[in-house]
Amino acid sequence: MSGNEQVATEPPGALAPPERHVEELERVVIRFVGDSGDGMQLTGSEFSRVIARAGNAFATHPDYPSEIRAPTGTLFGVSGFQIQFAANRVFTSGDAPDVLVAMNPAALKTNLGELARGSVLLVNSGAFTAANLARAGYASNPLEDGSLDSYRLIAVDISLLTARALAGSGLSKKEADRCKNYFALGLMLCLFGRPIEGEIADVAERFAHIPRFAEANVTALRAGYGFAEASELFASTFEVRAAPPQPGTYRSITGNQATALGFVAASELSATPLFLGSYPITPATDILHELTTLRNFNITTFQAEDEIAGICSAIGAAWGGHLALTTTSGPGMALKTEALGLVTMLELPLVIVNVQRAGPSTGLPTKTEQADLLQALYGRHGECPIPVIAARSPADCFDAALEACRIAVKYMTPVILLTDGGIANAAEPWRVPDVASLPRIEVKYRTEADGFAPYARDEFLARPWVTPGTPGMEHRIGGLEKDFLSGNLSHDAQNHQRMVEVRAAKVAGIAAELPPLVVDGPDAGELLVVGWGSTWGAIAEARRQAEAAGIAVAHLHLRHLNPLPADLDEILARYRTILVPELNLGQLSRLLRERCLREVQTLHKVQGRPFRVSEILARIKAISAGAEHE
Amino acid sequence: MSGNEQVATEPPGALAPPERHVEELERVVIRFVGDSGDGMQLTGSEFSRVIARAGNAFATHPDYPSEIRAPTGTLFGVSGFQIQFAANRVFTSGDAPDVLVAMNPAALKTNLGELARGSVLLVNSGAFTAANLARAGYASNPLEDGSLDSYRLIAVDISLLTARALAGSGLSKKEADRCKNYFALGLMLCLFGRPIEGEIADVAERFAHIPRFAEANVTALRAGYGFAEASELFASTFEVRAAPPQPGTYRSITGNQATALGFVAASELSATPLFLGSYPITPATDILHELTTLRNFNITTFQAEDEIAGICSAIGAAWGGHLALTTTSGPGMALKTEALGLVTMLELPLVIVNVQRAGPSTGLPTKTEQADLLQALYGRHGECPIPVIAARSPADCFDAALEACRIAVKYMTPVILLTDGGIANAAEPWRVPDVASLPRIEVKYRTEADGFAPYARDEFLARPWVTPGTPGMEHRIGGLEKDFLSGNLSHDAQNHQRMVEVRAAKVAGIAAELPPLVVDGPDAGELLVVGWGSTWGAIAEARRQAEAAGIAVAHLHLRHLNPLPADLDEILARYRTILVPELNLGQLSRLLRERCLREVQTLHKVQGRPFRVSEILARIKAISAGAEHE
Amino acid sequence: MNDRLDCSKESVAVSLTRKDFESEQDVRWCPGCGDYSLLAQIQKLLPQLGIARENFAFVSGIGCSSRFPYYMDTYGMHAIHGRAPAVASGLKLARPELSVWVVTGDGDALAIGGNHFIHAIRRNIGLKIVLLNNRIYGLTKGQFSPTTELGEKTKTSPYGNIDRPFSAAALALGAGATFVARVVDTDLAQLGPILARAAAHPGTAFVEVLQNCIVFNDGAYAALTDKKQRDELRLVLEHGQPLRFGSNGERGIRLAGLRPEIVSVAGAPGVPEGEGVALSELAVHDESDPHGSLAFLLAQFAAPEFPLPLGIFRAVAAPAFEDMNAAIEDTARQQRGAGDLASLLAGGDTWTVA
Amino acid sequence: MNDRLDCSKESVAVSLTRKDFESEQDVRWCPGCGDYSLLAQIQKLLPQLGIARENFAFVSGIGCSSRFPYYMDTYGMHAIHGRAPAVASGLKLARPELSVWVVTGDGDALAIGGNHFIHAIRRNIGLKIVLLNNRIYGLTKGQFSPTTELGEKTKTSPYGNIDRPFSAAALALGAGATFVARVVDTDLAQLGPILARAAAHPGTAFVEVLQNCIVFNDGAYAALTDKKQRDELRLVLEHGQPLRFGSNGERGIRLAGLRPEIVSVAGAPGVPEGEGVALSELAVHDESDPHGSLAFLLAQFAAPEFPLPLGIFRAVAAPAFEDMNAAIEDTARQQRGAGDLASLLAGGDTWTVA
Ligand SMILES: Cc1ncc(C[n+]2csc(CCOP(=O)(O)OP(=O)(O)O)c2C)c(N)n1
Ligand SMILES: Cc1ncc(C[n+]2csc(CCOP(=O)(O)OP(=O)(O)O)c2C)c(N)n1
Ligand code: SF4
Ligand code: SF4
Ligand SMILES: [Mg+2]
Ligand SMILES: [Mg+2]
Repeated sequence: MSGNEQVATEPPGALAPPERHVEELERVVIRFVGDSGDGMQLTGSEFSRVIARAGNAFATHPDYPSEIRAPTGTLFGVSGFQIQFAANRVFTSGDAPDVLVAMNPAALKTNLGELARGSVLLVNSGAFTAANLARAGYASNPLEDGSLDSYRLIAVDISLLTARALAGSGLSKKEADRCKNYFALGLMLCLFGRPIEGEIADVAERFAHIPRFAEANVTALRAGYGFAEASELFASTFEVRAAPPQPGTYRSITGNQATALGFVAASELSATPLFLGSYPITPATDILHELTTLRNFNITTFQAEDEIAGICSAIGAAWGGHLALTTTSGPGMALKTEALGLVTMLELPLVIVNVQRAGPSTGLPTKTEQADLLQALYGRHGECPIPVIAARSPADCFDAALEACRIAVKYMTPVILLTDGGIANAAEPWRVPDVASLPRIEVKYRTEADGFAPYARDEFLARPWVTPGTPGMEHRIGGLEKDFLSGNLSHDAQNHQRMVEVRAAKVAGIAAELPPLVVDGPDAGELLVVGWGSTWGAIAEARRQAEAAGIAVAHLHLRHLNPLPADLDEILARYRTILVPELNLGQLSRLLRERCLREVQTLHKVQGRPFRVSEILARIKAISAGAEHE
Repeated sequence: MSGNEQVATEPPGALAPPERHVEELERVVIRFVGDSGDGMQLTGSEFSRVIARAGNAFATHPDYPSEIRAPTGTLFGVSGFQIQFAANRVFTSGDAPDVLVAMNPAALKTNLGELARGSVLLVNSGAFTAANLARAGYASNPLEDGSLDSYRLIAVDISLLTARALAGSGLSKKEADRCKNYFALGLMLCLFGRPIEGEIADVAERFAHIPRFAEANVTALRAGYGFAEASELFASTFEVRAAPPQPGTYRSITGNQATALGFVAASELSATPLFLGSYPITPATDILHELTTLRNFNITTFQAEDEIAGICSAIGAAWGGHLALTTTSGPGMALKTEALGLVTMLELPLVIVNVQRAGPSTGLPTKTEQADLLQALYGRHGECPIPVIAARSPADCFDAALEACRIAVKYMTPVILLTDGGIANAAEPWRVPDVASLPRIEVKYRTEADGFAPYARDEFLARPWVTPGTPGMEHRIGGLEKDFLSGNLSHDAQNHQRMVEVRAAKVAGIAAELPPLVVDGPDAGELLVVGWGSTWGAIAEARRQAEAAGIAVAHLHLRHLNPLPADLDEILARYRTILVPELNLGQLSRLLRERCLREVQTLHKVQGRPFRVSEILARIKAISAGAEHE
Repeated sequence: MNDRLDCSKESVAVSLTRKDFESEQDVRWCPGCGDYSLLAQIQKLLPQLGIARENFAFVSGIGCSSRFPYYMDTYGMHAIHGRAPAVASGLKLARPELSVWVVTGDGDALAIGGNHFIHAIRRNIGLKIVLLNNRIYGLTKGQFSPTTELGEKTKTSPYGNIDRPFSAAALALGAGATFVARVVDTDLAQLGPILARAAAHPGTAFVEVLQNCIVFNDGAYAALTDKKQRDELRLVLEHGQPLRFGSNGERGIRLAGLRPEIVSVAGAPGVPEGEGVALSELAVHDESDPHGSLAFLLAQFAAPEFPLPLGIFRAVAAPAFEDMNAAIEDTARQQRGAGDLASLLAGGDTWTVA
Repeated sequence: MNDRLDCSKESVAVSLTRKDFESEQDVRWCPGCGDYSLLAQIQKLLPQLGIARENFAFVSGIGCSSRFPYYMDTYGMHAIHGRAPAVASGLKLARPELSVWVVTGDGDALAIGGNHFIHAIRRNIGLKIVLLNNRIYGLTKGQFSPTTELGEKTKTSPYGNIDRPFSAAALALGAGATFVARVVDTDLAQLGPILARAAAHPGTAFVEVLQNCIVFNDGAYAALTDKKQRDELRLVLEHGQPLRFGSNGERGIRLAGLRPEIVSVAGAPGVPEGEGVALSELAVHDESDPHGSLAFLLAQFAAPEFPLPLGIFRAVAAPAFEDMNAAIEDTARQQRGAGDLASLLAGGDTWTVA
């Protein structure tokens, strides 16, 4: 495939090279971009599915506007979906795309900047009308003015070809036009040499309730595929071999789905009913959607009037013996902090999920960030210790949710689980675990009245869980300071000190049972990259690439942010330089500085976007180069 | 005055020593304790007034139950008032009392533990009835069972003597009994050799609206004084010389009063109307009370439906060009955090006062603590920097309020002002400042439309203050991320990073203009005690006492907690040991560790009470002893 | 501990007494506070309900009134300011078999907690909400509340209150309340029976108790409790009965269209012969009026124009939220089968690697 | 910039046009969203009010509807979810001369913001609150809201909604509203005049706009806007006029006591001779009913039993909060004299050291 190819509605002529060949690639990044109405999210996930079925590893990242349906053709109405796939383990959805599929001028304009020269640019030329060009602010048509010369441009009038393919289908012009994303999908499947049969079956199923759309979409898909093949549209097609991963059943899963499933599993594994009190907020709402649908399980979901009622209802349910949750994002988290104080005093189990988004205030609601870490640790009045854990990838949300529940019920404590918009909506393959292999979560309600004291503690400093309805143990709890044993309110000075200390000790004590930290890479040396949460993929990949480039670098990723693991100091001490990449201004960095009293380098990014691997890699290289120069 | 004196209703006999003499003291701590209904707060403040008038320095500390009117005679219904006075500068209300005035058995029981052996114990023996003893849980009468032998006990049947003095006054028995606090006051004035004329005039004035009470209280006061004198009740009386302080007009002021006056002054000095949006909460409510009464100034107070509306209404008023405030305490602070994010985005001036109380949750609402520091710094989602300052003493609240307003309007930013229950209700003498000497606060609303951009910044990175109603500059602001100049909403990735950074830089930049830190004591050496907020008095006094005992120790007290002053690192580096006493589990300690990457020793106390000087002194001595042993 | 264990479900109907509901904690309200009366009435009522002691839960917010749960020897939670209805809603959804009570104040329920109050009522969730309305913030020592009357001087309205008060009953009706009652703290004749009706009501039952705060708002209801005046000032509501008041029922409410007017009742003692209107012309109280407009009208009545209505304004049947919630689970199971974790995890689109 | 400066107070009455109120920002609602209609009507109304452009302030919370201020070339604040009435209250108190508007949604005003909504109304502070009620959370993509009807399937009620909806009008009335109106987004004949009335009302004016969300709740009001059906389904309120509906006004509302019933109007087209009741028997709409009970009754009307009332439910005069607030300052100055800082600082009990 060479230079600049211009293809209109007919099979390519002179410009097409005489022979097609197959380029084999280790990994590929594709970005689908178009108008919000162009169905790019659907195209992207359908494509992922095909990829997944073939046994490739992948990671995806959707990027859509905060407007529900922005006016057609505008720059702010552009919706995107990026996927990286490879033979084996894929850590991120990729930095810059290798292939950009742009469905209109606005999409081209907003995304071209990230496309490396020489990459494949597939464009729906039919959308490059005067009106659309104007809306996108193009003075001249980039398909014609030579400004795209340095890309491998393939311009196809997808609009027209789709319309032609559907002529006679009985669909209105507008309806037919909506099928063009399947035409584009067809093109891409051809480009990557994937069969379309599975996808055809899927489309048929997905649109089963509206048969004429099912049919039309299948037609468009076939037309796209057929057109690409017949026209020899692509000078070369690509192949990304699949190296089968660990045997098992796989599915694609987003972070929000995995979080929801983790909670269902926790409920089943502890034989404890689940209660979710929540108020919708982007990007956390999908967890509520998911669990609301699963009411055939032992689950109650309650859409409260606000976030305060969300957490308070969950506290009521926790008191009533349910495995209680509340899910939210930044602004909602702010509203829950008073109740977090209450539940810390009550010492009832509760999991609070904060799917972080870009702040402060309303910020950039659909964009990602990791800037709520210090809030999770310190965002309450008084000494109010709460365990904090974070998930590192979409699939990891499942394990993180289980871990949060485990700590909550074992220690009778609220637990904050941090995920973020980046992993919440991104998807990756997940090996479906065998239920029998999942660890049970032990829940014991106390029913024995003899010797009962509401605030007597076990060896983990947890108090007993006694639910209303249990005979013989009626007692009162509340947010005022309470007596060390009876839980009755106490104004005693020494008692207050003792209670403040025991609450702190209980949470600090969790560190004692955490498994040893695992470092990827050399276990001592020049550089340790420490991360938490969703930066995992980018750091892991950067480390891999650095290693491949001959730079020894280690990577430590923290699940537990409060308490920090006991062996942390010792591990950090083994490296000369500590680098902490974060999607904030350096919050974990502060914790590490405070904890270990040593310099750490921060790499921060606050752009509403995940790290690119290259950004981390560049810093690793710079540090490594600097070290050599010393 | 010797041993154990038992005095009933008659002048003392055999046990009284033959001669009275005057003991001269440098400083004295008196604690008045009694039932909530016994009027101890009033007695205490009246006594302070007499002390003040004589030119003594003093500091007071009230300590009352959270119940409004607890049942008579119960342990939890005990109300106390402590005063320390001295010739010159008094830093705290004192550790253990030298004189304890106990009006009933419950008061004796709850306070005796803090009285050093050999101290004076003045007791109203008339209240030691069987019923009251039982309510206080005394098996036998401590006045009779010898358990008080090691104190200088003076038992006076104040109840009976007051009743006798008021026989024929026409007051009911109950009414007459309420005057016994004035009888006690009379006793104390005699003990300390103070004239009662001024007080008599005051009582007359205070009760002017109920003349029969005015008269009765004066009678009781005289009776108490006369009884003590005539009966030669006290073997010796005490004298605490007054060393006149700086010339000027003085008044007694509590922290909440000073805070309120500081804001009125800021409003007058900036010629900007004041707006307070608030919701009542202990111990902050008095600021609202105070300002509500002062509506003859250019002040609007708005008692909102909750804390969220309190701050949001203040945001609205700030937008409208008012010098806007919201006042609250811990739980209310928690509720304001979402709106703090908004106002950080809006970049409007706003002062948020958190009168800290013991937490977490409802905690101990009437008790003090300093555990909201990290919340003030980090308690918001996203990167949301807000300047934080703290007041160190009741009178200092005035200056701190002025400083908060100055920063808010200069930098167009919210500012958090931390005080606490300890200083909010405590009183000390305050030299009334000359209004002309107070610094003006410059407020400029922009009215010039030419070249206007809502988020253009001046050299301090502050944006212009344009209030609705100004022609030609209509624009929109909000909580979504905004364009660097126009303030219109912007989803641009780089713009977000730039805005996050500029907001951080603006707040960090305040450090540049802070005056050099002042260290009390040696400017380098073994030990520096670093404090913030209300611990100032106890640390300063401990330092003074250490110095007197030959231990060189320095004291640095921080007004600015965010940003920390620029010269902090350099100062800390000059001392081998840093000790940070805090009424929390070590929050400033964390900030210092993180900032300076060095060990600091923490001395923490979380008992709902201020530090005792002795607690800090002991630690200073231990450190000094340890250093010698090294 | 042993006598406590007596109170198991089986033995409850016979064995419980008022004493069983008194906790060991000293009651810490001011002597003479109206809250004592409610406490006594509730402690008297509960043993009569045939519910095991452990199945009662009292939830409160913050305020003098909100100390209530401490004094009940039942399960209790003294939560945070204004949030009791939300906590209680979670508990009730989790454990619908419990008898869940919310005890709150005018500040707690109507100031900071206004939103949860109206939403609990809107949903008609099975909570008994008892609001001790002393028209003042007691615990924080005397600021005006959302029910303080216009012009009242309080610590935060030294020049007279300018915040128009809510009618708690009107607000509840506006939110769709299915049970609304109002009663004076010391009126034992009404208090007990109304609480009993509230306890039996499915869905949210709201009872406003006019409670005297002797410290910060003493005498707010003095006229209503004063035997000499009260009959002229209060209108006792009885379902199916004409709206009459006065010591001899000599006055009543007639509706001209929707506008109420006070009339004399012909033939009643003290009404001159030939004067007054026939009893049959008076409006008749109807708790079950489907649109609640009579209740709403009555909820607007206030001195000095009208006597203050006391009793049950409204009591209508509507599905309780917790029952509808339980039904969802059935629907879900019908539609999707009982939940099975293994197939859920393997759900969606899977592929297998051998 | 120059033509902007034209809009000073003096020139306003003559010079402002609709265009002057259009901001430079692209409107980002979905094509066909009902919000556009309100925007157009407001932009049309404001130039007619004789108020300088700079004296308008629009405050909103979060939601599709809450994007409103961005599109108005007035002062505007897009605040946080649910809190617009509180922000606006502060602004109005600080600057009573401004015309302050709150634009909100059913989620923003009635879910998270319910408390501020009822308290603004209770105080009767001079805000114009316009609620775009699409019975759904639009911005978060389709969860049920506090006005979603029972049984509706949404993203968070896949088995049918079990939360009973508020009647926004009833809630406002319960909170003591002095001005309550309801109008359909596309009904330009009603929308403009009602907004004008709201703008002129002293105190809180509440206007509920039934707004179609074409993406997540399309057709929620289809029947009401459908020319063929709407006359049967809506009841247009006109002060002083009998409550009639139907395409020929052939049906009406009669009150039997307080219970409403639908009757045919004798003599109206389509009503058979000798059938129906006399026009004079119909209830007559009265915006100014002091107790608001007719308004409350109408606020309960809902399909299918009754036609949906549209128009002004209530409009009564009551002192505006900001005016009472201003009066406090006078009282305080009368009682204490104008504030003087020096004597304030030296106030209380002072002593002098020479
Ligand atoms: C978040 C929060 N804000 C404020 C307070 C302070 N506060 C406690 S009780 C109360 C008012 C109580 O009034 P009400 O509910 O009428 O109770 P009452 O004391 O009159 O019975 C207030 C403002 C608090 N505890 N928490
Ligand atoms: C504190 C907080 N909670 C939740 C959200 C998420 N959120 C934004 S708008 C909205 C609902 C909006 O519904 P409505 O007011 O009806 O507006 P519409 O979009 O329907 O016009 C929610 C839940 C938020 N932005 N902030
Ligand atoms: S302050 Fe009032 S409400 Fe509170 S306990 Fe005392 S009397 Fe009761
Ligand atoms: S989602 Fe609905 S309410 Fe929101 S802009 Fe689109 S049509 Fe309007
Ligand atoms: Mg009250
Ligand atoms: Mg809506």
